[in-house]
Amino acid sequence: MGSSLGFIQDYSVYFFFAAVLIFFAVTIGDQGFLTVNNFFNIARTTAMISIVSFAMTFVIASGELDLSVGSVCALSALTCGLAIQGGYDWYVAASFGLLSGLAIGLANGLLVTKIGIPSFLVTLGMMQLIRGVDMRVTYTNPVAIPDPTFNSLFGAGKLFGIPSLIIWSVLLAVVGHVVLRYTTFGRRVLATGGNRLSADYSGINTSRIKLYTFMLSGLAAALAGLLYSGMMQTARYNFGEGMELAAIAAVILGGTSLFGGKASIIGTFAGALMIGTINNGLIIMGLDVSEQMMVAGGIIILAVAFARKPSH
Amino acid sequence: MGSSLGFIQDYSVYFFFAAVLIFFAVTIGDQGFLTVNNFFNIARTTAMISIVSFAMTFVIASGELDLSVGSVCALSALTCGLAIQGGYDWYVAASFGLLSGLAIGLANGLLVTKIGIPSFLVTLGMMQLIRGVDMRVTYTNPVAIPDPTFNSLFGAGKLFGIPSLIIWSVLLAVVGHVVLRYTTFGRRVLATGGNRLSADYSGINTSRIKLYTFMLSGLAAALAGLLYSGMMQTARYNFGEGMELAAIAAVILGGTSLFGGKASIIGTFAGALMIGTINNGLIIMGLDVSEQMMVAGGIIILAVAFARKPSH
Amino acid sequence: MSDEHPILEMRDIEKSFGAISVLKKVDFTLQRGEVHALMGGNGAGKSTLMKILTGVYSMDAGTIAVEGQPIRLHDANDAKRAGIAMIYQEFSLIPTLTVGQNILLNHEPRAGSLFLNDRAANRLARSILEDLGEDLNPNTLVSDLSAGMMQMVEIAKALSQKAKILVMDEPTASLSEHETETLFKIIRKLKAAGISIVYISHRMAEIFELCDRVTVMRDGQIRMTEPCANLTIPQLVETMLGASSASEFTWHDRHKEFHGEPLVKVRGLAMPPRVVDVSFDIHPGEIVGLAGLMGSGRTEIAEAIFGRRTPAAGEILIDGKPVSDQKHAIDSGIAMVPEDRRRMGLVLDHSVQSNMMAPNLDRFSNGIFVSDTNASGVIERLIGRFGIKTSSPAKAARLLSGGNQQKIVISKWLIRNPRLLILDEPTIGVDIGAKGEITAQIRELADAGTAILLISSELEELLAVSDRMLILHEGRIVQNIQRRDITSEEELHHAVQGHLIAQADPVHAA
Amino acid sequence: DNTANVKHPLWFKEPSAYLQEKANLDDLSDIVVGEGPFGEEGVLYSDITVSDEQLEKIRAGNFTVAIALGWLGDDWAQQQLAGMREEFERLGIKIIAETNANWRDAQQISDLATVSVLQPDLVVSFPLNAQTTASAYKELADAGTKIVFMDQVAEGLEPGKGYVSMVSSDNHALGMNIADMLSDAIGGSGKVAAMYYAPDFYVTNVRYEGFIARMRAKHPEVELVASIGHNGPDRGQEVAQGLFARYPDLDGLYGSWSIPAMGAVTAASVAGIAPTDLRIVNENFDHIVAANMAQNGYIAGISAQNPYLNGITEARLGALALIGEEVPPFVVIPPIKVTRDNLTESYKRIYRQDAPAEITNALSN
Ligand SMILES: Nc1ncnc2c1ncn2[C@@H]1O[C@H](COP(=O)(O)OP(=O)(O)OP(=O)(O)O)[C@@H](O)[C@H]1O
Ligand SMILES: Nc1ncnc2c1ncn2[C@@H]1O[C@H](COP(=O)(O)OP(=O)(O)OP(=O)(O)O)[C@@H](O)[C@H]1O
Ligand SMILES: [Mg+2]
Ligand SMILES: [Mg+2]
Repeated sequence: MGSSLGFIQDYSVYFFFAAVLIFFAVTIGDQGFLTVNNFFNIARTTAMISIVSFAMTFVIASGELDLSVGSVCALSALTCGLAIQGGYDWYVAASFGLLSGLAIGLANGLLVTKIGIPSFLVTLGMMQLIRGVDMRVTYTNPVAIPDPTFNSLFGAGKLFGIPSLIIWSVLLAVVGHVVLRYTTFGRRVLATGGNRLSADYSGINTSRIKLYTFMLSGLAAALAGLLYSGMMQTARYNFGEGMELAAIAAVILGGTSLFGGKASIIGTFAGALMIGTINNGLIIMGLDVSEQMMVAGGIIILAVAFARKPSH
Repeated sequence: MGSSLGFIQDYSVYFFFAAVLIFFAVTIGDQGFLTVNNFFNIARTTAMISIVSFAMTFVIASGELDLSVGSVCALSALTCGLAIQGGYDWYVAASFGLLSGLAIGLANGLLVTKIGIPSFLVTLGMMQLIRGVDMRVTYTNPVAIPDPTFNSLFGAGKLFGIPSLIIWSVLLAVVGHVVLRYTTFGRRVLATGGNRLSADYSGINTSRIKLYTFMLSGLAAALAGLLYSGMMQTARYNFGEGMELAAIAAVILGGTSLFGGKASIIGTFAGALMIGTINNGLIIMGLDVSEQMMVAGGIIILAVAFARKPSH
Repeated sequence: MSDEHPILEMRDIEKSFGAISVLKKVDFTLQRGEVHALMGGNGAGKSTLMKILTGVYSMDAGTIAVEGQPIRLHDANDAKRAGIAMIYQEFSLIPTLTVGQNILLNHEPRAGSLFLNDRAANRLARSILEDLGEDLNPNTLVSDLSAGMMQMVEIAKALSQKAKILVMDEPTASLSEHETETLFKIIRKLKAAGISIVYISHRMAEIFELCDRVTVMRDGQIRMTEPCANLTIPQLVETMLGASSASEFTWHDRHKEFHGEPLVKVRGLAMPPRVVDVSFDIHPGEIVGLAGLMGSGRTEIAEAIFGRRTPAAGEILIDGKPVSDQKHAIDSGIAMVPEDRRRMGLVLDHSVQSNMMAPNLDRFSNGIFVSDTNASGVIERLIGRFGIKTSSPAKAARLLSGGNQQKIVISKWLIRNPRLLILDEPTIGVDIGAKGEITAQIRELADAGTAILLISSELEELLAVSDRMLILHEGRIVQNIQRRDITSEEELHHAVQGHLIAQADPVHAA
Repeated sequence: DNTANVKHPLWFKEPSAYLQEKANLDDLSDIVVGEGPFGEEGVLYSDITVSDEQLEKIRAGNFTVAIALGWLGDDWAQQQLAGMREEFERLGIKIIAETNANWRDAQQISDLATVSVLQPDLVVSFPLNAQTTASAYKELADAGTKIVFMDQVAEGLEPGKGYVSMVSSDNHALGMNIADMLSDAIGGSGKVAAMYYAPDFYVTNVRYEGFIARMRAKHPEVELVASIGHNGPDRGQEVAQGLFARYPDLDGLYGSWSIPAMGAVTAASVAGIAPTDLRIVNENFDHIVAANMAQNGYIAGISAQNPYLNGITEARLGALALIGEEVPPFVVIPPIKVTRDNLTESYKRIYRQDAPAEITNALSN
């Protein structure tokens, strides 16, 4: 592969994202697509999936998968919602929610690293188990969250005119990028996923690293749950259904290898935003659901057709 | 790891399946669990997932994934249903259905091998694209299949007192097992998934092999679609939703490595039947839905806790 | 700390994997500032002993003391703290990271306690590589490197740890003479600085050139520890293998002339930047050696003939027809033993038997069904013939020693009876006994009419086997010379650097 | 035609003459608009009662029942289940299994097969799809199990023979009420859009058809400018965002179920549209839309079902059939038009308890 082509391929998600934006700008720019508000919309609705996929990037980079993010999302939302209804202050309640996610992440991580169960199965089992718990604790009823501070901070609020959901996702993208690229932890994650045995030989505690990535993923899913409930002012047991595949798709679209060792948070962010933009644009174009699905599916394939031949 | 322990771990899915059966036999044996009819039920309802996961075993063994099986399932069912309604004989219609699956498998395979798109994304995109097509062609309306021969052969019929769905799945398990274990194709699939570069140097056309596994997967998904429509005497656009994760779970439960190179069809069959048995047993026990989910999730985790530490 | 204690003492070390005992009451002592050779046939237990020292394996029994202080080694970090570093035979590199990131992995220069300083890391990496005589960009991905380059990076990685005890497990296996010399200079410098070195190698000459003492292992036991000065090569070989078989490894003229139509014609082959303009012929039954520096493009030429690379210009003809792709090459009877056994030669998680069957499935089947019984006869014969040390053909390739893995890769190709066999560094890590066996095999094949293209960085090996030599320099074949016209290894060594060998009777370039 | 300029759902069929005729009536409040699957007249739920004598007989039967739901997780399923559980308890019928197919008809077939192993006397079930699940129900019926259907009937089964009865809200009327409330909310004229559940799903199809019929018949000044599908309640917000981006001057929206309607509420508030400029009407009564309505939010009307009554009625019909009583094949629970004015009393009717403080406080502001 020539190196100039290599450049385009490495950055393919950005080029393609740009192409998608330009296409919609030309075709439906005058139908409301090209407004600040609409871009805010796109960024807001993809905030949760973005945040979950940042952490998923770490999990995948370390050579594992986390399918439990969707039900953890709901668990955290419900924990927080019930705590607020139970009279706790919103920040205490939010901490409970985050802790619940951290705990599930810890459990996933321990099962994967100590007992050695493949993460696909651990987290698939956990996905069901936690969804069962989500249903049980609320008898599938929605839990209203009557706390305006919480709802503004995690949901519909704004800061300096920018929706708080966007602030959350941009902030975490930056943090995630810095951690992955510029810290020892990030480097160890990549080494672990690149070749676990070699990383072990180099004195990296790869089990510990994997454990941390699962905890990170649990935490991010929990935060996404809080954002969902803040945005909808309600927590529901079915939050985050199907989120796992969408998040993994964003990660891989962004150029992270499903086999570990190679990752980009900014790429993931672009991947998530691109999916969000496509969904938004197709709705504005007035396509019906079946047409949306056909086109969106086709675009995903096209988008990565530009990408490099995988080394595996 | 000692080799005696290794033995148990390699066959863990069978031990665990046995444990599950014994548990249900003791607790709910007298409530209808221990009847031939109930076992027929379990095998019948898991037939489609089993068949899809046999082919998925090949795909995973070759180092790839196929997420499009669910929508291909519906596509084949609809193609066949529309053809029967259009006046074609059932076997012609069924061939159309199978061909549609084969075609999608071919497309998946070409995109993965020729253009080099990661299979996760190709088949995720395809899953959406085809589901859109499924919705579109029938306006989401069900398509009745008024052909008794077809419905008996692919659905509710029996042969020598054994439901035809069970015959299909057992037959294909045997064929799959023989192909994987005893043919050059099976060996090449395993070599490809074990180390693609080394297989390439060994003169194995790994692209061709991958292409074939995707075609196999398309074909199996199409057959599963025919079986669904035979069983329901109707075809519908939403057949096979969520099937991809269930099939992958069965494959991995059965001891196949998600990283390729190591696989067992009989293990996959046991995995699929075990999931089916758990679902069946928990309903008979009278657990409510949330409890069913919790227990089933927990059992999956437990089941593989016995399994070996993965080398990756 | 006093100087009376040796820097390292390993006592009564025992280790078994499952039921198989690999180390039996091994004692090993390393003196301060010495270069200590650790020798033994493939599977003798050398790597296992040293991996215990770096915490990769835990021992079943025994004690380890560094400078008289007993230490416990649970993981690689304990070893690092004790000042022990190792160049691993099977590499400890992360393919998805860059050269610089790999060299300083897990001891990166920091900015603050959390942040990495990649710029400092690259500077450090570059300076270590420069010491090694390599002008390699630290930002290159390791997965893009050739085996030889990876070896240099592995060496740089161990050197970067500034250890007191440095273990080198076959560091020169994929290096050519030039790199080897640079490495030796560095080893001497380290030695002068008081660093103690364990040096594992199958190359006899190196041992005598470099080492102060030698310890020989056989079947998991120590057979001898002696100063090098007291030993001769035959003595050493006999202690290692139990019998002298080094005689096979000397050249003898096969007295064959190759005229007539060549099997392979390479014309004006160009693959920039390394290969500029290469032309040569290979005749049936001829053994042609290809010599060149590391990175001179030998592998690229080999892969072009095998149909895996498309040349930018020029053509490769087999039976007068251009090679279109790998399938065509294989169908025309070309086989290739690639240079990196772990990446290109083996499915590490598969059994010895299934690895050996992989390129021969057509032979061991009726087209559809595979016959394992047919295969196991042939395979067991080869296992015996090459002395492949494995408890059974069902053992995973991953669990075999490095040299034994390499023997699998070679023997699996021999089953095919090719018309042209390309061997790219075929004897990396193979012990001297097996090397002789492989040499004999190559000659036997050639006698039966197979053409051989041998690439090796070990000039001794090239000289021992070839009928004719091609010398590659700066992208061109600068010399095409009969083996019998080369009088010394020294001469060849210079030729590879671009100084032509004076020829009595020059062969006309084809 | 005020609905001519939109792309209707894929499954959309023009309203039948019968339906259009009902849509032309001025007052729908005391009639049953919908007809049964075989064209039967609907019987009001209040006509189904169990006498003391019948109760004795039912209790003596030691009957068992399995409930096979299509999904869980909203107030509708919850209230139905509550109604059934309470009434079955009172009737002395034991619930031996509950299943949730989670919207997947293949799962439902598997659930029904498993349920059949338990040989319940009665099955109450929501068939996710009339055609696909038909054979599974037929097998149950052939084995002698009585079946009460919720909302729709599996194909090929006949009342009295294959199944006992079908209990449903009056979904045609429900859709017509939406049109009326939407029109009222925007003052009788303006631009509105409809958001519908895109897949073919009997009850929502019927509501949409009722809505369209009524729009044409009674609200010519209200123009339907867009009709757009969502393929899952949680996507409501995203769809609504797109809709508002393209039609910033909408006056009203038919928001389908409560979850997508609330998604639209969020989308509207973020887009900076004032609640007074956009009125949303939806078809599920739950706490969240009720609270929004009470707070003078976007929700202007709710065309509500009373699913608890569906549950009670289903239990009664099943029980009566088990002791051999003759029962009507199609029983209907009329919808309730909920607006801010009747919110507390509607709440009490539907949930059988007083509205929570959150709602009453907001109402008094
Ligand atoms: N993890 C393992 N499990 C089982 N057997 C092992 C394992 N590692 C090494 N062995 C066996 O131990 C023996 C010694 O291997 P070792 O790698 O120490 O040999 P070596 O002396 O380094 O040989 P070489 O010169 O070929 O590198 C071999 O027979 C090998 O098969
Ligand atoms: N100095 C280098 N820097 C980066 N990549 C290199 C370098 N040398 C070799 N490679 C890579 O290794 C592959 C094989 O190279 P080449 O054919 O030049 O090897 P060679 O002459 O056999 O030498 P070696 O002994 O290093 O294998 C090439 O594709 C190239 O990408
Ligand atoms: Mg070794
Ligand atoms: Mg080379």
